[in-house]
Amino acid sequence: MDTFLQVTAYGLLQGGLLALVAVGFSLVWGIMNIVNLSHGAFVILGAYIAWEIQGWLGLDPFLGMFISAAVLFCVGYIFQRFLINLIVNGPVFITLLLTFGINMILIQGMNLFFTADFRSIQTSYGSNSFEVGNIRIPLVRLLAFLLAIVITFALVAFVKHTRTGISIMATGMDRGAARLMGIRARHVYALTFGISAALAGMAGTMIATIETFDPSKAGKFTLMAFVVAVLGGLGNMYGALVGGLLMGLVQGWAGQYLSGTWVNAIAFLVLIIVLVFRPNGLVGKAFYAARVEI
Amino acid sequence: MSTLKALKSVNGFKRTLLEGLLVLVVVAGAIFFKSTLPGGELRAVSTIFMFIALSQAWNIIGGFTGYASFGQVVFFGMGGYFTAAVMLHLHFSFWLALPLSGLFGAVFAVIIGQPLLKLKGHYFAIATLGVAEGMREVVINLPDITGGGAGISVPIAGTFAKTQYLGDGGFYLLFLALALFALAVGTVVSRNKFGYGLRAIHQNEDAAAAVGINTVRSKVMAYSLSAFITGMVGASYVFQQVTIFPERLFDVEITVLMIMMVVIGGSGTVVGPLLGALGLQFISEYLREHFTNMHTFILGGIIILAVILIPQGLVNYIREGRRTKNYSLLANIRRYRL
Amino acid sequence: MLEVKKLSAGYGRIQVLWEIDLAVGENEIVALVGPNGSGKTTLLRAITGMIPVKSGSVDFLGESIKGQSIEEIVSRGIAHVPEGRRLFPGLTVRENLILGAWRTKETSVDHVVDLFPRLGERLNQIAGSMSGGEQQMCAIARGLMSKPNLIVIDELSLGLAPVVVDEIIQALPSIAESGTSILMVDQDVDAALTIAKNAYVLEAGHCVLSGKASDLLADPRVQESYLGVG
Amino acid sequence: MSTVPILETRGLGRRFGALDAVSDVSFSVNQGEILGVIGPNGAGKSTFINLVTGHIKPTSGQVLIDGKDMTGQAPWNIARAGVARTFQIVKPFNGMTVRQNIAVGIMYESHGTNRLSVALEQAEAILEEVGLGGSGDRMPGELSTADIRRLEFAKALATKPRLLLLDEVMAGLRPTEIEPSLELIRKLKARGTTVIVVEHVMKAIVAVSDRVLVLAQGKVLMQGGPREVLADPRVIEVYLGHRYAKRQKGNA
Repeated sequence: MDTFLQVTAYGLLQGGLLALVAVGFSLVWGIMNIVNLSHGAFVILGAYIAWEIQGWLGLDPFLGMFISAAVLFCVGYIFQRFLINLIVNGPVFITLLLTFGINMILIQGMNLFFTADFRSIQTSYGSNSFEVGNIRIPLVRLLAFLLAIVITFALVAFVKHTRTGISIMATGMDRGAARLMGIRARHVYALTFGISAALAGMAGTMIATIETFDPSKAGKFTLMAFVVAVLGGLGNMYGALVGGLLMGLVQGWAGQYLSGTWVNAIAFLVLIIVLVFRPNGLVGKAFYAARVEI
Repeated sequence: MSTLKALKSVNGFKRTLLEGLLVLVVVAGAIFFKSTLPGGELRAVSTIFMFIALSQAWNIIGGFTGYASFGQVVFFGMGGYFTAAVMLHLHFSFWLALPLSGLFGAVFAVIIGQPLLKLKGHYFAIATLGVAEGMREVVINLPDITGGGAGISVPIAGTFAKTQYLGDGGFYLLFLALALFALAVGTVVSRNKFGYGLRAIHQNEDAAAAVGINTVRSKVMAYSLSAFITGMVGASYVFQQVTIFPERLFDVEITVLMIMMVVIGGSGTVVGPLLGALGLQFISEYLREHFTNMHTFILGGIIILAVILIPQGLVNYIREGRRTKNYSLLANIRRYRL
Repeated sequence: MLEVKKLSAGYGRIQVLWEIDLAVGENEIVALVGPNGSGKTTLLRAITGMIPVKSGSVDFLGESIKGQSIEEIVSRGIAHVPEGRRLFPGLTVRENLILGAWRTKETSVDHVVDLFPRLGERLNQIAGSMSGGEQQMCAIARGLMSKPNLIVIDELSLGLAPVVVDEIIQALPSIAESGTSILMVDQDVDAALTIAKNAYVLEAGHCVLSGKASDLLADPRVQESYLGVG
Repeated sequence: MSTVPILETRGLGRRFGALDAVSDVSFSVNQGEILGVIGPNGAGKSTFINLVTGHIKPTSGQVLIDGKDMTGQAPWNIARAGVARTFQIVKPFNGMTVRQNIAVGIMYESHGTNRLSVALEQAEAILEEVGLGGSGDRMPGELSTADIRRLEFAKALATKPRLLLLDEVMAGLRPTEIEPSLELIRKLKARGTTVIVVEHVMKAIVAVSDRVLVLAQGKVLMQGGPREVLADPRVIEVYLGHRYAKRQKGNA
């Protein structure tokens, strides 16, 4: 029973991290109908920026995270405004190819700039943990988990209660109508992508404090974001959080009770089943189902 | 260009004859080059042939039918592992394993195609990608059959080897044959009833169904035909590489390369993917040689530029330009712009 | 206020409108009628920049707005209630209204609730869950939120019960008097021609009749263009 | 002439959420008849066609073709049973020439040729028939509104239908452009083809229909001969508004 609880706790904590990785990806997909294959590269880039900030300024990653997010916001905004906006109305494989091209440039760029060595962000409290009953909880993972929850709720609050947020939602639901209100769709799209990149940067910083990273891991995070976003469903603002926690639990349990890496195979099986039978995700109904684009 | 014009001016039988001659000349040239090229270059050209075949295969489902199969590499990987497994465990000859691998891929495509081809757009792309990633994990977790993550080796010499290793020259011819086969399939499809049905489905499934096209069956057939070719190419690649690993054989980048070649060359045409495969492989090799470090960086840049400037692909761009007498790139960018 | 001269437009290379002339003055209601496919919606779309204008001119408040983006045109004071209402279905009525005032940053919804009291009871309801008539009111109210100089309304009464149509139609004159001119397209020819000052009849992308609405109401050619009998 | 109607619907209905787009539509068409279907926007005309051709599955009722129950069949099976249709929002196969657009239908017709070259030759006659002769090499995107409607018509004819459903093929056309289409419908009738003409404008319908079915708010408002239907005040009311109808009555 203790093992089960321990595995469950670990799964949930890991799930928070997954949610953090996926939340921006899900936002971009939901609002703009763009599957951003460079999302994982943004995560890794965020990790590098936080790592550099710690190296130069000695700033704690939990503070460096915000600088990382700010930098990535600008990068994301520029990419969307000047590149992706040029093909948003194209067929699927055009948007996929473009974001894959961006992915290639980012990854190779990071390889050249930071080399392909493994890195991680060391902190004085990095290996701290505490116990609840018989369950051991690593501090950094808990912080990352809490951050994921805070960010999700902050994002929901932003989207629901600010003018800018509502304009993002509206553009996601009906771009043509939003433009008729005078909302500048190009700017809103760029803003959305910037936010997504910023969230990826925060996720990257968290990951850097927990595990090692290098540019080749980008693909893994993109895939994770996929699975989590689909599981949670694009229709729900809390989708990434729910999907992430679910995924974390499944990974935790399967990792404990199944041999080898069957857990990954199962994750993809679940992904396909959800796509075929519940294309709107496991939770909630479609929010952007009636998408109209002009 | 002048040959193209010549082809235009004659029709029907004469056109077929001219094309046949052109193919003969190219084949003769390719076989002639085989004896003059050094080993390294033979391998490089073999890779070009391989991608010609792969891009033609993707073009059937992605270009003609309009379904962005982002997990096409699954058929490459499964065909390859099928060949490796039957050659190693059952001592099949490669020549028997080759068509069977194609069939294996085709049957798998029929099975997954039934549910997946109901999905549209991104959902289909993501689901197929999920299948590819998932199958890689399955292969890793069946070490008794596939060797798992440690890889698997095909017997190429000794008593268990029914087929001796083909050598650089042999694989050159094998991939040439596959490329020609794929081009032939692509050409036939582009000109027959089935291919026109696929194009109609691409444009509008409701309208296609309204003229009597069984859209479900046509899509599944296109998918499995495309998988058949991809599976055979995967089988040949495995035999050429001898030892293979799941990461390489299910590498998403192989899918992306196929798509890039088709999209940049001109999807839905036969010449487009051919040009795309030739061009992109040449550029890629050139970059690898002269800008070793910057190779992927520059390639990424080329993809971005190509997708933004000529999203409809080179061949379609030229065709449209000839029709409308308008080659403006600016007008071209406007097409998908927000 | 709005002056359209010899406007031609269409989708891609397909031309739908041929040399349309149209004018809307201050505090005026102008109706645009004609059968399906005659180009009414296309004309409205061309005016607000949703589709490009091929030739001709579109002037608003004395300045040319031809070739400008939707956002620019809207910010000059034209509101467009599009075909099919196009509310933001997942947002509340209040959020929809506030977005209508994106340009002016107005957050008070009082002046439109006065016009459509029924909306006042439903401010916190999700727009997509309301009845068709309420949605149409919400769409018009959303257009009026920014107190535009001109509001163009497409298919005002499509799919609505006659009682609801009456309710909406009755609100229009007071809107026009308060300084927002109206250019409307409607199925209900009678209703449109009764409240409008001037009207234009489109047929196959050409303007076949125009003039005082009251004159057109009596003109048998209007009925003919719909029914084909005179 | 068989006594079994070529198409019959019994209590056909479709509900979208809380909305009854079409409800309880029962009628039949006999071989060689031309049936007009009219109604204002939103009356459910297009949904009705989609229900017959299998593009939308009905939530109630039956569709019988030649007396055989075809309810809920896939659209291609309906098409192979000899039913062709056009779409109100035209759906040309872009990326193919006009001639190739027609050839697709010819090849997929059950008794049609499987050879592209033959189909392309046969396409010419159909193009001539609808007035697109000489436009065979053009792309759909280059056609005028009128021509694109003709292409839609021709695509349906390519499948050699026994029953043809025309969904607003004359919308947006000028009177001079409508006349040839009417002529073609009469010609089809003479050949024994059954035609259901769905239109918003009645002008077209009156001239060709043997019988007219009026839909309003998803239900059958009335059916009868074209003159009879046009004179009915209920029809004028649903089209031009209740006040207009009242005034007409007052004037008369």
